[in-house]
Amino acid sequence: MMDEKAIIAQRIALELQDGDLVNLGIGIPTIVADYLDPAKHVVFQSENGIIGLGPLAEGPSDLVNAGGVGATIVEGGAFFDSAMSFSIIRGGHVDVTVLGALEVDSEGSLASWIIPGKKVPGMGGAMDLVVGAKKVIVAMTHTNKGIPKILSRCRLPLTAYREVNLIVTEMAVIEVHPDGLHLTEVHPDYTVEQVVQATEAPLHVDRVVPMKGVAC
Amino acid sequence: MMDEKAIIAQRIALELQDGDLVNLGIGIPTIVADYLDPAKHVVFQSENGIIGLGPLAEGPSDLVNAGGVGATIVEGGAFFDSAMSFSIIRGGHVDVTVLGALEVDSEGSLASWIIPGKKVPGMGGAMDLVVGAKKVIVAMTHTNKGIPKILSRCRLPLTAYREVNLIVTEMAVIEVHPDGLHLTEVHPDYTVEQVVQATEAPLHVDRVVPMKGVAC
Amino acid sequence: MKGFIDKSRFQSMLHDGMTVMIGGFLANGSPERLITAVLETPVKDLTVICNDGGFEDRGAGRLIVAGRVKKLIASHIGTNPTAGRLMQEGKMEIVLVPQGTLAERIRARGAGLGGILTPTGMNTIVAEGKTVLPVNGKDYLLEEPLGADLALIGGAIADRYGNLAYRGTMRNFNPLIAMASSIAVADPVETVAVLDPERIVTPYPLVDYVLKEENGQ
Amino acid sequence: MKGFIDKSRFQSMLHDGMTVMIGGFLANGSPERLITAVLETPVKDLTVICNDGGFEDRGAGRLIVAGRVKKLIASHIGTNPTAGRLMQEGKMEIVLVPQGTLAERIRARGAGLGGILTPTGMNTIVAEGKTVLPVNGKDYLLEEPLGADLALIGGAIADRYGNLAYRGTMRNFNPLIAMASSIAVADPVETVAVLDPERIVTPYPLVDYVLKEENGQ
Repeated sequence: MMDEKAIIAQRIALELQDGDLVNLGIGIPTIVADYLDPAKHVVFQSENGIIGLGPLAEGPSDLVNAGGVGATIVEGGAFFDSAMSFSIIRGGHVDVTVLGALEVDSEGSLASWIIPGKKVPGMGGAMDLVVGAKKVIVAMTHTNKGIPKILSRCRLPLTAYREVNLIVTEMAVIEVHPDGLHLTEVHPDYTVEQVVQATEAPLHVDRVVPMKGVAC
Repeated sequence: MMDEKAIIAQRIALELQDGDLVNLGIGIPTIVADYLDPAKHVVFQSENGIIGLGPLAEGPSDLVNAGGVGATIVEGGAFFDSAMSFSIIRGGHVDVTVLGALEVDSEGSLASWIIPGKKVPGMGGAMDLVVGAKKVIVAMTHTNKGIPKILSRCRLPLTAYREVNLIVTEMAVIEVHPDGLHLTEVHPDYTVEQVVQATEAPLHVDRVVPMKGVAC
Repeated sequence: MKGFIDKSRFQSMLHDGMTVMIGGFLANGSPERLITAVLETPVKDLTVICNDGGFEDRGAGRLIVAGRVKKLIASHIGTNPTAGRLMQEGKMEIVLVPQGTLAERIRARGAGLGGILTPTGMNTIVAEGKTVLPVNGKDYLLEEPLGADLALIGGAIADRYGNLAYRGTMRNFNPLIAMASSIAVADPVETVAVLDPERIVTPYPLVDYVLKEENGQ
Repeated sequence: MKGFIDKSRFQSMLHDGMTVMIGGFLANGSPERLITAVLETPVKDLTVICNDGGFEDRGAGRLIVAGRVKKLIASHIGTNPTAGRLMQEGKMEIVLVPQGTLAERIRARGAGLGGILTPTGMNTIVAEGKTVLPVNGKDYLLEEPLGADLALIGGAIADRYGNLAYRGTMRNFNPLIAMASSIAVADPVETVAVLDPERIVTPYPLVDYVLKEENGQ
């Protein structure tokens, strides 16, 4: 059986379209690239200054990904500075950004960068990415050890207000619409009822299908 | 005898210091480069995207100066886009800009880009250059066929308010100070009285010397 | 990059009244083949955003002379006497923008900014009707972003992915307009196999179409 | 460019309480030799502006661990646990800025702008205390320029004029800080005779000093 991260990454890979310019965040989002249909020509942007980010590199490198890990550039790729990188991001030139979150809510707001008094890693490029990318996909486990992370309203300080389009967890795929969250796919290991139980936010459940791309 | 343009250009060339980054406008300012002491290492910036502008080139060219005329780049020079070019200009990285004007006034304001209802060439890069450069030198004939161009207050729409540091004409060198204009040098062909007569703005004349660099 | 296209495909993107950004500085780095292609169609009432009015026979100036431009946004029109005449006769609207402000306004659109604060134009007629904001005791003009339906990019060296570098001073406004328009079309002066990643100025995901070389049409 | 200098000349430019911008992204493209040179002096109470807190043994993080930083302005400190601890203990002030906003604020200073309007951070605690301006019906945050006394530039390929290009992803914030500081010092990873004019990112009039190669000291 696939682990949670693999389920999430594999499902998100289906969302990426031929020709898309995509920014993948640290953690689960990074492994989305591993599940991509090789027939699709997807280009990866990395906020530290690359279009055409390739596979990880072994050993020390002058070229790192946004996690600081040695990486490569594919043919046709380009390097640029951070102002250009965020012009590309903020200017709406990135088709899809995939990133993790601590909380997401009914309105499509998300929290991901600070737990006041406890952990303050900082927002890095996440605030710009979610505001700028055409499509924002949150990749995260459905709950934090049983405690729901998909809420009616985020409790932690926001990364951005009303910017998330899709939430993909190991249990489900949830679309964000103006009228709230729509549960559209459920992983075969779970029932709709289990997903609703694990979700604090109300879910529209009128058109649920099994999670796409999952080998049963 | 030197013509008016040559007198002005030759005198301004003395103002440029070793290591200066300099932008020369169209017209008289362009020929300042011809009078530069070869021992001085002055670097020319051109707002169409060069640092290290060299002499004019013969025949068609992929490289032009800000007047659209074929030019060259010197060793060590660089090309960049218009946003970078004006970042350099507006950001205070240009040491000296030399440009023409229709009018300059007692406060150091200048007018150079529009004669309403008559001629409207546009400001091009002049407004940014005079606001951004550390030192602004106006190069122009002292009068327009006898009509003063150095005024108490500009009458034409301004290019910038209080940005000019030095005015060099075929008759004189005039410094702009908070208390007004100071006549500091007079060309040997003219008297202080003639300069005062040809100038509408009041001039402080307490420390006038012959124009520097002029062979008598 | 959606693909290399021929002239007729480009012409199908044109429509009356659209806003077009055109690269080049006094016709250096202008997309001459694309301008010719526009002139072969009957398209009119264009709003053109360009550094300058070009010349009557080169650059964006050709569209002005042909009467296709309803409104011109530029920093300078002194090299195109027809532009001045059309303005005086009320046949073409001209908005003059300081060159550095024009560059930043176009960049702002491409970068997703709501505007920039510049000292340029303060206390001049350029400031009329605009918001003035003090920052750290100095006044600045708020200048808003400027975008277009279509960008016509010249002066480029294109590779087969559609990446663009530029040659000499032909870079000027070309990389800026590429990012500020709904559709960006490049008219390269040269094509190569693959550009050095360190040399690319406009990465190919920011380019929509590249006009084929003459012999490729 | 005023010249190629040795370490001691660089150290003479340092003083307590100064504001220092440091290039690099998670220590990729960080000016490690300059950071070591700072650590060899007793300079303290620095305000450091950097993309991130680096690592405890690499990049700007070394200055943090050594207790030299009074205030850190960065987008992320998650890779340097000491930074978080010093903040919790009240020993170091940290101002977190979204990465794209940080880049634009530094660029704004270098470009002589009074600020930029960005949608990033709207309706978050980043917006607290800041001016919100509507442009064309959308709200933006006014973000002010950010400058420094000194810029420490890494990741550069320098030529003998002092022109800088950068290698791979080591470009990041380096070209931005070069323009936003009173004094810009480069710590190149490589030196060449003369760089291609099309490849230069930071032209030499924007660079004040270049640290000599080890064998040149």
